[in-house]
Amino acid sequence: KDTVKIAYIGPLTGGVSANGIGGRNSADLAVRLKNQDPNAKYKYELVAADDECKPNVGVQVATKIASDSSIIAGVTHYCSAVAMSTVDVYHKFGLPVMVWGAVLPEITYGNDYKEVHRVNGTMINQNEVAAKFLTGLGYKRWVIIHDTTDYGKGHNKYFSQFLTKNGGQILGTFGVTADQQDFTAELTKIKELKPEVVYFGGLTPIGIRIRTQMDRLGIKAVFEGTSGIKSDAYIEGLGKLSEGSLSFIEGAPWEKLPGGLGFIAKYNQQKYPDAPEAYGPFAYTAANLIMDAIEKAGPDRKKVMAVLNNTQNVETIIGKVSFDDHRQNVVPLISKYVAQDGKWVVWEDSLYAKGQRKLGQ
Amino acid sequence: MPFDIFLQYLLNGLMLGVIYAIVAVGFTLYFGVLDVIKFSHGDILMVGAFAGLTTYIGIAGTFESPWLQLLVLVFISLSVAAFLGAVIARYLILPLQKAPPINTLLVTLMLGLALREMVRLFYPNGSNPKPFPRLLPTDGIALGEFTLRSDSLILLATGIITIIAVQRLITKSKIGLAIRAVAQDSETARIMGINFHQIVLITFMLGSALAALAGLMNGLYYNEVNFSMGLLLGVIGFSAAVVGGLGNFYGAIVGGFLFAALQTVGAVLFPAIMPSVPSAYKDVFAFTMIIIIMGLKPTGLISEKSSERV
Amino acid sequence: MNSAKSKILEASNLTMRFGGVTALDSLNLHVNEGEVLGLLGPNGSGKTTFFNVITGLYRATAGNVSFRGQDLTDASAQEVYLHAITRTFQRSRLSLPLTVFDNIAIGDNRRLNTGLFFNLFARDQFEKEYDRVVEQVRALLLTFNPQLAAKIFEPVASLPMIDRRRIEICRALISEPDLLLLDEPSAGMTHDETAEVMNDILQVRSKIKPFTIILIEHEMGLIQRMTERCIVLNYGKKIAEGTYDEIVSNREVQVAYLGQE
Amino acid sequence: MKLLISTFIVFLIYCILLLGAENQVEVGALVAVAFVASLVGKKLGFMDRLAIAVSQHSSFPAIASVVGVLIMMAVFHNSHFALLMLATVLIYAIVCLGLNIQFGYVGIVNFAGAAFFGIGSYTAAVLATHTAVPHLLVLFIAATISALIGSILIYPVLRTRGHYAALVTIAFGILFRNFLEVNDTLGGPQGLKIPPLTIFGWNLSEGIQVGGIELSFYIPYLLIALILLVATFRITRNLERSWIGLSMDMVRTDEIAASTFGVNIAHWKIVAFTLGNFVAGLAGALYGMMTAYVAPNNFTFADSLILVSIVILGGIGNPWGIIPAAAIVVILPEKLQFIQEYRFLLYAIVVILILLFRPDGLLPRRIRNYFPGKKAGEQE
Amino acid sequence: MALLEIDHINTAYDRIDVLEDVSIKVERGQITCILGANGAGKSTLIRSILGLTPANRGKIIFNGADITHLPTHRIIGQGIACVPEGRRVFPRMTVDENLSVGAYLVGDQKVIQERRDRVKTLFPRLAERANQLAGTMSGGEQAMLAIGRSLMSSPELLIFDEPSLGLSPLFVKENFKIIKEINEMSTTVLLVEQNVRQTLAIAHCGYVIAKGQVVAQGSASELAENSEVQAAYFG
Ligand SMILES: Nc1ncnc2c1ncn2[C@@H]1O[C@H](COP(=O)(O)OP(=O)(O)OP(=O)(O)O)[C@@H](O)[C@H]1O
Ligand SMILES: Nc1ncnc2c1ncn2[C@@H]1O[C@H](COP(=O)(O)OP(=O)(O)OP(=O)(O)O)[C@@H](O)[C@H]1O
Ligand SMILES: CC(C)C[C@H](N)C(=O)O
Ligand SMILES: [Mg+2]
Ligand SMILES: [Mg+2]
Repeated sequence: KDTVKIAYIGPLTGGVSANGIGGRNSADLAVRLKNQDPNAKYKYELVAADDECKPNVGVQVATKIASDSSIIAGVTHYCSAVAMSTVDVYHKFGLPVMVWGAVLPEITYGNDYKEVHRVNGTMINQNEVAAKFLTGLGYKRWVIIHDTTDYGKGHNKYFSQFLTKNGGQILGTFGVTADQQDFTAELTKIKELKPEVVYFGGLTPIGIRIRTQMDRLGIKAVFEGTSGIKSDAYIEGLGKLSEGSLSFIEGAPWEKLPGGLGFIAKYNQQKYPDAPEAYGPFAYTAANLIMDAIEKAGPDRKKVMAVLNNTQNVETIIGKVSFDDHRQNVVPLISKYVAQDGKWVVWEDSLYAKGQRKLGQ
Repeated sequence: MPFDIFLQYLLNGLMLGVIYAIVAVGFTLYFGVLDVIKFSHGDILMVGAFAGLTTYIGIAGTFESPWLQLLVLVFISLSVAAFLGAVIARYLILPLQKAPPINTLLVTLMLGLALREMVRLFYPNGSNPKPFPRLLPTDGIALGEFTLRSDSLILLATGIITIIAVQRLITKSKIGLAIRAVAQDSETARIMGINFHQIVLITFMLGSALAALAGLMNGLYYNEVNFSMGLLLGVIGFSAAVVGGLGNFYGAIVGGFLFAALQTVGAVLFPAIMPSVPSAYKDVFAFTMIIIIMGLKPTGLISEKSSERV
Repeated sequence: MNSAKSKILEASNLTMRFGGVTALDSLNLHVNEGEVLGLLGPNGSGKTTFFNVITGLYRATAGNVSFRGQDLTDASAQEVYLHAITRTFQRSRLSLPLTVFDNIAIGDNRRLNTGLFFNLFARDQFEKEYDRVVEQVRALLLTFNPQLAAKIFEPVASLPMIDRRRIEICRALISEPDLLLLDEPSAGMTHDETAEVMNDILQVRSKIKPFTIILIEHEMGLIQRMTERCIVLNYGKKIAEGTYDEIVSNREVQVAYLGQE
Repeated sequence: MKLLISTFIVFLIYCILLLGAENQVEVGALVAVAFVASLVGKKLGFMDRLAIAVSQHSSFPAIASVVGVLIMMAVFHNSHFALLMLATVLIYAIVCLGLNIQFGYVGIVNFAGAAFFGIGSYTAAVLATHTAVPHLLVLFIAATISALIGSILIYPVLRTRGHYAALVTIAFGILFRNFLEVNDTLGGPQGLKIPPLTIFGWNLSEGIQVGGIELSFYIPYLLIALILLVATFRITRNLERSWIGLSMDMVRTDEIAASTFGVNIAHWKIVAFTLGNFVAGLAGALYGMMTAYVAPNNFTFADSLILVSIVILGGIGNPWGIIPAAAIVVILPEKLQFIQEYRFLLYAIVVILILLFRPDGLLPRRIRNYFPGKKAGEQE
Repeated sequence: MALLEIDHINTAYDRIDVLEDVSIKVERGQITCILGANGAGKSTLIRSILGLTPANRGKIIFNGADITHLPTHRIIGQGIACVPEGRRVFPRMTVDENLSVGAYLVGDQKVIQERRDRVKTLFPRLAERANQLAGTMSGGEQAMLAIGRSLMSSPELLIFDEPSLGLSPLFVKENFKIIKEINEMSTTVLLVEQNVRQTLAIAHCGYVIAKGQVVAQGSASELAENSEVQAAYFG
């Protein structure tokens, strides 16, 4: 068999490296499984690189990967700013890539590059559901905390839009930095505002801090997070306090799909020291889509790109994947999760949905 | 602003301030001996916190009383940090003694990076935040919107007592005298019979233990620790030490509380006064104020007494 | 010597306080054009402080200083230098990593062209000026110590104390000052060495112009030989003034300074 | 001279191998070779001999470096990544030459280097996107803006010293990045795209064909970086070897003695600070255009520290030290990509080891020699 | 046996030899002086004794023990104190604190207080300025402080490197008187001075160093007559 190289790029060092390493392991898992498949035409090799979640480093490694003609395609980027900075590079070099974690809409919609695909949904989809869902449950008064990265700011923007549309009221908006430790000043102000729901647009680390400090100050509001906190680390980091936190993520709930359960079983089999984290399944899916395309079209960037462009209704562990005219996966479904008894549980199956427990207690 | 809310802000500010101040005291200590910014201070703090956490996991179930657990945890964490401090002094600081002092900055910077990366990579699941045990009693009183829990009080008292103790140690004790002598003129200090190497080692052990204590306090207060917690705390601690006035422990306290106040004001009051400015500008506000203060008081709030003459 | 004795420097009611310490206490004194004035006094009587106030390093708490009729009370150190007043320091203040040449050349700062264009781009012209300064420094060093002249491009750090003092004096002389302030130039030197250095200074003085000197010294032999007039300070006040013979026979000076009962 | 040329050739081959090295074995072997070679070289007194040879042919290193870069450019004419790295090294070297004026000469440690670099990039982004200003001019406007914004800090920087001054620049560095992130007019956290450099209507980001050979679009950037580096290097060198350098050294080593001899402390601090920021902005603008993207995350406090590290690692005050130091700091982490998440750990350890072996930096500053080559003749 | 015996030592800074084959004996209970022109190597000799710039050949014996390669603080611990060249007071400490550092190796607080009082009677200016930062003192005041500081430990051997530098005539006299008194209270003194006349007046014996070598030695009166000394100091 010929060896074909595909690339993985994500943050392997720095503050969000847990996600990057989880994604890397997931993509690696896909490659290993493919290499065990006797029917596969090629032997695959994953070239992993670290973008540090920094745009300039991203451009550097993207150039390195894209200018290496032995690499056929890439599973790229968790951080939106990095993805934004590298799409031009991929376009210039004609390297087909599939974004596996960055959620900013502009990555796919801001250009018309045939090279750039995305398996995960954008923050638009997520927030539409998030806003409708809780206003539907009868909540009225919100406070928004978001981190000032593109992720948090984007979430704030879309959530605010959808929330006002759905009749929710925003009492206050607080931007916090991603490395902030202390939120008591903001939270005291929030306590004074007496919201019913605290919406948090940001990632696990500060999500944990904010939730803990809410408790310290005795704030008893519903904690509504985004995809950024849907991680085991969130539950582990909070213990009992995680109970009743909400999170939303694009795609079908892979825990409930047969492929998803298989994924996690095989992941555990490989004994990776770190968890796949929330976006691991997307990286896994992206790697598989790419390898399938190579199987179909051969190791040729242009041909692989053409196959990827036309991906429609492909069954994956995150549900059906179909790309629209901007090669953005049209995510049919947003999954809602609630933390219950130390686990993320799909809302519909939870005691909360059944009315046996109440949020924000 | 309602009084209860105001009290809450005050308490928040005090807690934050005392943690900053302890970090700042560590910097003050190092400025003394090395005359250089020790950029790994924050990371030692983090290592101290993780050492405490590990100890807790290790002794889980061995002791009934949380107080006893706490004692063991503090003891081990401080010892680990002190040992680490001694190793750093011996193998990184003393060998560079003859090089320009700023080179120590680079070494400690790299050391901090290495420590951070080691925890991230080798501590089990180290890149994610860890819950820190609640070992202090959490009962408290509520006064309207104001909640005062006893753990806050204990931490506040510990912090202030520690700072005063260090201050006394440095200004009143023999060892403190030796530390200052080494700082000002290491050669002459030796001529006075002071064991230079030993003093550098002791200073580093003391400073590192202090960092570990700050790390533990941080963990006990926020009930969460993570591998990058030292980064920002380090920068803020440094800022507090400098803005307060170097070489002065009261300066560290003043700087610590000032910084906490700036952040609180920046996050809440400032946007309230100027509604067009969102709270996200708080750091911009705090650091702008720092620059302005430095312009007005170039040697810190509690000015260093000038000993320079011609 | 000019017997009309026009005053070159005048201090009136000069006061300098540091917290509780009054280092200069309503001091009135003047210096005549072209003379060598000895400034004496017990340790801590304010001699160095007087230099520091004149040269703009300290701002006087009260009183005035005028130089050739111009008010220098609030002048910055840089302005004072531009009035052609230079000095040496009681504790040597040389930049140790820099060469002998560098340390002396900066003394002629007033005449060096520090324009950006000249220095960065007009290297030919710069080289000409550089050659001139090297010659000047070398000539000066040759007067003081020919061996030192050979070390002109060596860093000062490796030189013994006495050479460092010489360099400091050269730095103060190279700009051909009108008023030279010497703060204990003999400290740490043997009699011979002191005599030699003083002779060298006088030699330079005779070569360029009869500039005025204020000399702070505890070495009475030197005072006797060098000065035409002396002023004695104690606790920041003038306690005596006159020729060497006059002040050594002053009772107050004997008790407070010379230690003769 | 023979010694020099052979050293140059060996070194050049080493650089080419290192830049081209892909896998762990190659990189590991090359790093090990460098370590062993430097140890053996020290033992055999090779460095001393080299130093003597260099002092006899003082213009050799400069010419050799330029020729070396050109040769590497030719070797890697169509491998984009190697050229990108090479150009990055040169650009970092330019910024650090600027910081060196501030830090090495007048003694202001600028912990906001990345901020001024960033101001250059952002200015380039705004001007190149929204105006028709010719791009070469954009570089200089960006540099000027960087210097102008720096002048906000002049008052506190002049009043403070040592750690107090360090705090001023640290605060500015952090503030700058935070401001970019929360303020949406400049793209907020996502940053901005920068159009590629266009000179006389020629878009530099399009590949070039010369005589049928495909050349990387990074070559023009590399050439511009090289020209700017040579220019800044010359200027820094002339600056150091002039009355200005002397005045600045006096300001750094003894402000009191300096002011007593008429040195205008404030003036030289302002000149150095402004010049340094100008250079940083210039490099930032070029870097921005080359990578075509700016975002706040490129200009964190950590990045400023990296810049300061280069100056220290090279040997404070010596412009020659900056070039190898920039190469190490830029290329080493990149070449360590194969160890993925472990690369920063290893990088930190390597830098610590270098400092333990060379406590004064790679090439410590030597005493000033206004006209090298001339001294020997004059002295005797 | 002599209290301090320096036995054929060589000392160098960065490979440049400064002392060559120097041998000196300091007899118990005496004042031994070292004379020599500038840059002769007197301070270097002291640095070698104190272990600051250790000798690279030869031996230094104090009280019968070889101290050549001991670290400085251990050497001091054997009972040596020193007024270093250039005074070297701790600039950001007060006068009182400087005195305390001088008594670093003394345990008893009462003894420290007694000695502090004695120093302050010897130098009233130090009493006046007990809380002034040493760095802001005048040159002569710092000299007084450095001398006072060295008296705080009660050493067997006191080494002075040009202690009267910068002192007014009154205090120069005072200073020599103090040295003599200290010596009479059974402290051995090694004195480096430029003030030859007064030095020879109180010293028992001495050495003359020139270019890093001992060129003459003898009792004080012999030295006063010696041609080397005449040449070096009296022209
Ligand atoms: N910056 C300062 N802060 C506090 N006191 C000071 C300062 N500068 C000088 N003094 C005090 O002012 C007095 C005069 O000092 P000055 O240096 O002028 O003395 P001096 O006459 O030069 O003495 P010496 O002969 O010992 O050098 C001294 O008592 C000194 O302690
Ligand atoms: N740190 C050093 N590095 C290099 N050479 C030095 C150093 N210190 C002193 N020297 C040289 O050693 C020689 C002896 O110096 P030393 O200070 O011992 O002389 P000294 O007799 O004490 O003179 P002085 O009367 O000036 O105090 C001098 O030539 C001096 O230049
Ligand atoms: C905030 C980021 C680090 C990650 C996030 N997935 C994004 O899209 O940008
Ligand atoms: Mg004086
Ligand atoms: Mg000496």
